[in-house]
Amino acid sequence: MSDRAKATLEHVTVVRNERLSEGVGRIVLDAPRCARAVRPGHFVHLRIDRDASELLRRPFSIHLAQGNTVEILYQVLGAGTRRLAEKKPGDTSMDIVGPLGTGWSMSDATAHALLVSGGLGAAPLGMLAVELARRGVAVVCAMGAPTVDRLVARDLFEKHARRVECATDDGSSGHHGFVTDISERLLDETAFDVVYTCGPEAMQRIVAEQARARAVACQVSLERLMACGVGACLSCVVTTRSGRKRACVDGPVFNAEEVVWDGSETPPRH
Amino acid sequence: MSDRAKATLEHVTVVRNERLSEGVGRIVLDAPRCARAVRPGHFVHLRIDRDASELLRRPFSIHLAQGNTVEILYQVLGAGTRRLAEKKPGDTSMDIVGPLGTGWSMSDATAHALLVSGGLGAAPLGMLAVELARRGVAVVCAMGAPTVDRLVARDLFEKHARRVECATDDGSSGHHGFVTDISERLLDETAFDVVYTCGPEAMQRIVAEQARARAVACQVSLERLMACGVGACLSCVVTTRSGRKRACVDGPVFNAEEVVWDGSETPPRH
Amino acid sequence: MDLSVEVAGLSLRTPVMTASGTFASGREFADFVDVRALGAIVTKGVSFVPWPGNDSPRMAETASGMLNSIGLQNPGVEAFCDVDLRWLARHAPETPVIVNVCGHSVEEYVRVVGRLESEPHVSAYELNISCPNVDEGGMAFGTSCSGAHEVVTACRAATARPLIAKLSPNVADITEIARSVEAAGADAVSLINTLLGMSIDAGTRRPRLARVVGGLSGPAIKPVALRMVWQVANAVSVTVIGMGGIMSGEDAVEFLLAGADAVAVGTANFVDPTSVERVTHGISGYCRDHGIARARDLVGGLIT
Amino acid sequence: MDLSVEVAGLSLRTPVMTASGTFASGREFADFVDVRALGAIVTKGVSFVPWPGNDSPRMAETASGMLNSIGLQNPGVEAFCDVDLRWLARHAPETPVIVNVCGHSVEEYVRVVGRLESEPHVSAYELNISCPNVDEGGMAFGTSCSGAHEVVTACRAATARPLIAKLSPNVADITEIARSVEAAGADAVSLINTLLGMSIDAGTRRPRLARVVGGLSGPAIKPVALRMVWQVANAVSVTVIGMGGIMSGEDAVEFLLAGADAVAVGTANFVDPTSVERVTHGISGYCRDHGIARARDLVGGLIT
Ligand SMILES: Cc1cc2nc3c(=O)[nH]c(=O)nc-3n(C[C@H](O)[C@H](O)[C@H](O)COP(=O)(O)OP(=O)(O)OC[C@H]3O[C@@H](n4cnc5c(N)ncnc54)[C@H](O)[C@@H]3O)c2cc1C
Ligand SMILES: Cc1cc2nc3c(=O)[nH]c(=O)nc-3n(C[C@H](O)[C@H](O)[C@H](O)COP(=O)(O)OP(=O)(O)OC[C@H]3O[C@@H](n4cnc5c(N)ncnc54)[C@H](O)[C@@H]3O)c2cc1C
Ligand SMILES: Cc1cc2nc3c(=O)[nH]c(=O)nc-3n(C[C@H](O)[C@H](O)[C@H](O)COP(=O)(O)O)c2cc1C
Ligand SMILES: Cc1cc2nc3c(=O)[nH]c(=O)nc-3n(C[C@H](O)[C@H](O)[C@H](O)COP(=O)(O)O)c2cc1C
Ligand code: FES
Ligand code: FES
Repeated sequence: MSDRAKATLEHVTVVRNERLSEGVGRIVLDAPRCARAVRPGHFVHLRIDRDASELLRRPFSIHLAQGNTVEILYQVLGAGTRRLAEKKPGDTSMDIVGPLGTGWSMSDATAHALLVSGGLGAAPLGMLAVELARRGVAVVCAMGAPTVDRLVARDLFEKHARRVECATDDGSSGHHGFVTDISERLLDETAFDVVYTCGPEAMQRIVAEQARARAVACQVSLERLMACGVGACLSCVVTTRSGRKRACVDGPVFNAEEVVWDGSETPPRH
Repeated sequence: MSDRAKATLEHVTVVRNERLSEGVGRIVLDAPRCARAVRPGHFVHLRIDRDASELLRRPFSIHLAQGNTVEILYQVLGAGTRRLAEKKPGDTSMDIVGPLGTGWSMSDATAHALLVSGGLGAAPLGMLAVELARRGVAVVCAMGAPTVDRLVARDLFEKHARRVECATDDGSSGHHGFVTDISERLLDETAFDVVYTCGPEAMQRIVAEQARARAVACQVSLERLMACGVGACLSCVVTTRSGRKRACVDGPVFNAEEVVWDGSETPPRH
Repeated sequence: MDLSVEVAGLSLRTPVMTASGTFASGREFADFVDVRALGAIVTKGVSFVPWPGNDSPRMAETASGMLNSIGLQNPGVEAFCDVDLRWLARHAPETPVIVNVCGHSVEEYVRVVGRLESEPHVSAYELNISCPNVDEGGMAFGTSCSGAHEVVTACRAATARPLIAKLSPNVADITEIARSVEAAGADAVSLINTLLGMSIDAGTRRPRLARVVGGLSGPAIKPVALRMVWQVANAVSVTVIGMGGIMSGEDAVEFLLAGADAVAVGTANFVDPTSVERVTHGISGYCRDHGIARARDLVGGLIT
Repeated sequence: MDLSVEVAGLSLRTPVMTASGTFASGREFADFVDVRALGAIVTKGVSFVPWPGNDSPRMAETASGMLNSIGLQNPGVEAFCDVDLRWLARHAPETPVIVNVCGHSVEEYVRVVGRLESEPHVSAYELNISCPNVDEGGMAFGTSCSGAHEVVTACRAATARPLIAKLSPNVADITEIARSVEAAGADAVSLINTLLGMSIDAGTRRPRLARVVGGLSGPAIKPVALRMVWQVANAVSVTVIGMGGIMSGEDAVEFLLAGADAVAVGTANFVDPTSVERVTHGISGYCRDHGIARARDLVGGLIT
């Protein structure tokens, strides 16, 4: 996977915070040091509120970095993300630790890449699509979401990918069904060099299996409960063929082949 | 002391919140039920933040009530008052329990009343001055504060009192010294029927002694740490000649004669 | 929605009771909640003679919690019968009243129970063998199996009414104490009382409580309380009443799932005087959302 | 400003150490703090052979705190020497290293100490007899006087280096345990380890931790930690290292006033990776504001 970056503790200013659809938002933060250092697949550990009874930071993927700003796509789930959605432009109450983690690995030999996202799994794939396109890789995206409004990164993918195909659970856009139906067809149609995927773990597991069956390399980005985010607490372990690894430093991106899908490690459902 | 009122839990909207001087502010809340029921000397138990690690409400005297609104004067001391100072007009995140407590007792026989305030002790005396003036009582105010900017209720007192005299610790306005110097002189000059006082406990104690020495009735308003504010928890006891009483329901206003000044019960100094 | 539960032989309308010492005897909250709608009212601690309680300050706020060192200030059992029981008989005639009983000695517990036996409006006794705020009695009984056993045995001989032993969390193994009070004839255990804690004002270099130490309550202790309720529910067969940091219906459901037959709401009453009703509605809402017909079906329903 | 303190015979530059298990061996925080400026580094728990730790989820957030059930996952003492000690010797050659030692049996503690005796870059051992997250060893030793005494006695025979016994708060009387490890030859006690707690997800009706129970840390437990430090400092004459919910310099000062000779910062490292430095500066600032020349003059300075 790609190199880790030097992380810093950085106070951030909210530049923009907007609702994209029911329960999903995009926040743009002024965070020059992070914006400079971040690479595709990295995340930040965000402190949303200093006085709250919720003590811990919240991990969020960097969706895009431009100039001095980084952009996060977030889904409102619990107390932390609820308060995040209320932040106003100009707010200076938050700080981040980042960029953190081991991101997506990009090989110079890659000519064709398939990106498969489920819901907010599109978040860590944003910078990746931009970077792959910049490198001249032919990018194809398969996106899934509950409904058309939740295909939140579609514009970005359409800008940078050769082709974008969508699936929605309710049929409101594209294929009426699972994104894994699309990825399976795409993998059969095209000889991809690599598959990158992020989304619900059950979905990633299916995509990994589709790639494995066709001997295509596959990278997954996994979510775990994280206390420290820097590799010290061992809260976030992922079972791999070479033992328990820390999602926050050894991941969140892993080679799919490495992961033992033991299913016990998913964060709380809401 | 005057009757207790029926208390309710009421969501409030911030109408205005302004800095009066370094570390002192005035907040006006839309709270129609409280505004209707409150009488001089009552207080409200204010919930400043639902998500904070500080769980408890904060007690504040009602300084004034007009129409649907109540007004609080506050000093920024700790986490709660710091956040109170940040509330913006339109904010609907707070709620109050109130009006609470036993307020100032007003007798129809009173013709001359002396009000002695120290610092923010002026807060619970505001409504009292208005009400006494309305009843035709001749009101004289002695105000003390560290410096001129902190004589925060001066305009109000000047409007309703026959006479207002000030003392400041730094001599920036009025007498350079203690307000108790003024109250002593005023008590010697005029035959008051009653003295009402609020401020630091050491000051109230001196005022009470000055009144006692001249056989003038005196009422004090005491601060205690309060958990429930409604008489259930027994956090807020005041030692009186008839045993331990609850500042939140039996007070905060007490007949000075009743109070045993044991000094052990003052809230934290800052 | 059927919220009724059975607690130590009493039928309660709802599983939500008040936690002793946080609700007085209900009168102070009558402006905010309908005391007739409560599962049960647990009164503040009552001793035989009046107790003055501790010096002030008696309260200190802590992160997501509070310390108190009230020290069981109460006017004694006679005044309690005259004032509190009379008010309850009039304003909440149908609501079970559980009297929290305290004493400096085994004999004092028995004398309080003895005096209350003739009062028709008492449904049960909760023996407070876990108050950390008194020098004699209280927690001293509740942190040893023999002490706990002794108090319960003596009170058992004095009454046929349901006896609830209120357990202290300041022990290495709470299931030992629970088993010993069960063996002594308790019909139920309630837990947890407060954790012994302390707060210091760095500015003045003094303890924030005049008594130096006090009892910690509120959301901060909920994880400890849930753990103990789960352990105790798996260790005894008598009724378990759970408490410690319950602020919402969801919190209460967690205690039921852990094995509590009923719950009590304490510190939350100070934060929101309508808490007992809010918690009760929250349990109903949870049951409705999860297709559960009877709240008691949640009891012990934790999937492990 | 003189921040230096003496801990179990070691001279520390500052009274601020890291709490075991929350700082790894320092490397993970090297981007954020100067590990050479710490009072001491206390490493994560080290066992003789590699331990896999518990299943996930291993962490749950609670009100002003968190639960963990990591279960002392570590690669064993050999790997620890190869990787962690080597890194520390190179990057923090002057900083005292205190190795947190764990074992399933008395023999395993002794074997870990034995293996480390030949490592020059180890300054002291902290015997973890208080981890609530393992089935054998850990807290089982630390909640009985005899168990605690046995582990300390055996390790005392194996080393002349300072021995620190890390105490469990899950006991009725922590001073008993402190006295028994003092009698067994411990040079210091450190406290508190985590309180045993539990968290339940009402939505799924499952425990939030795979192991069901875990250890509670963070500001929620500070009142309990302060109380125990105060009790223990008044009960023993060996060095006391205080911890539990320290987030700021003011928190640290409270522990010093209660009688701790030094403090450790744990959960705060997760919230703010610069915490150890921030706490250290906070202590300096406090001393400056209060005209105190040496931080150690604060120790036990509580006015009661
Ligand atoms: C590496 C990584 C990248 C992520 N990127 C994004 C992103 O780009 N956009 C986005 O919306 N979400 C992302 N998540 C998930 C996000 O961290 C959670 O949705 C968020 O922490 C929920 O916080 P809350 O307070 O709203 O929820 P609560 O459920 O109240 O949080 C309680 C605790 O559980 C943790 N938690 C809850 N859900 C998750 C989860 N799914 N993953 C990890 N921890 C969780 C919280 O951090 C907190 O410690 C990412 C998670 C990881 C590990
Ligand atoms: C009846 C009554 C009326 C009051 N009226 C006013 C008023 O009109 N204007 C005003 O500025 N202040 C008033 N106070 C004091 C006010 O309640 C405190 O300043 C406030 O609670 C401080 O909260 P904090 O979070 O900023 O301070 P912190 O020190 O962080 O609070 C910690 C805890 O101590 C309590 N506390 C701290 N100082 C006091 C105090 N002086 N009295 C009572 N509790 C305290 C807090 O409520 C909280 O529980 C009144 C107090 C009482 C009892
Ligand atoms: C101010 C206060 C007074 C209390 N008084 C008593 C008491 O008299 N008898 C008793 O058994 N428990 C008493 N308790 C303990 C509570 O009943 C309850 O067990 C504890 O607070 C935990 O619940 P909570 O976190 O919901 O408050 C008191 C608690 C508080 C906060
Ligand atoms: C994630 C985590 C891992 C821990 N691991 C250990 C350990 O290996 N050995 C140990 O003695 N204590 C361990 N502890 C306990 C801490 O060292 C400390 O005693 C406790 O967390 C209280 O301090 P705090 O509130 O500052 O975190 C751990 C605590 C946490 C949160
Ligand atoms: S979150 Fe602490 S090690 Fe990964
Ligand atoms: S604050 Fe609870 S009785 Fe007064």
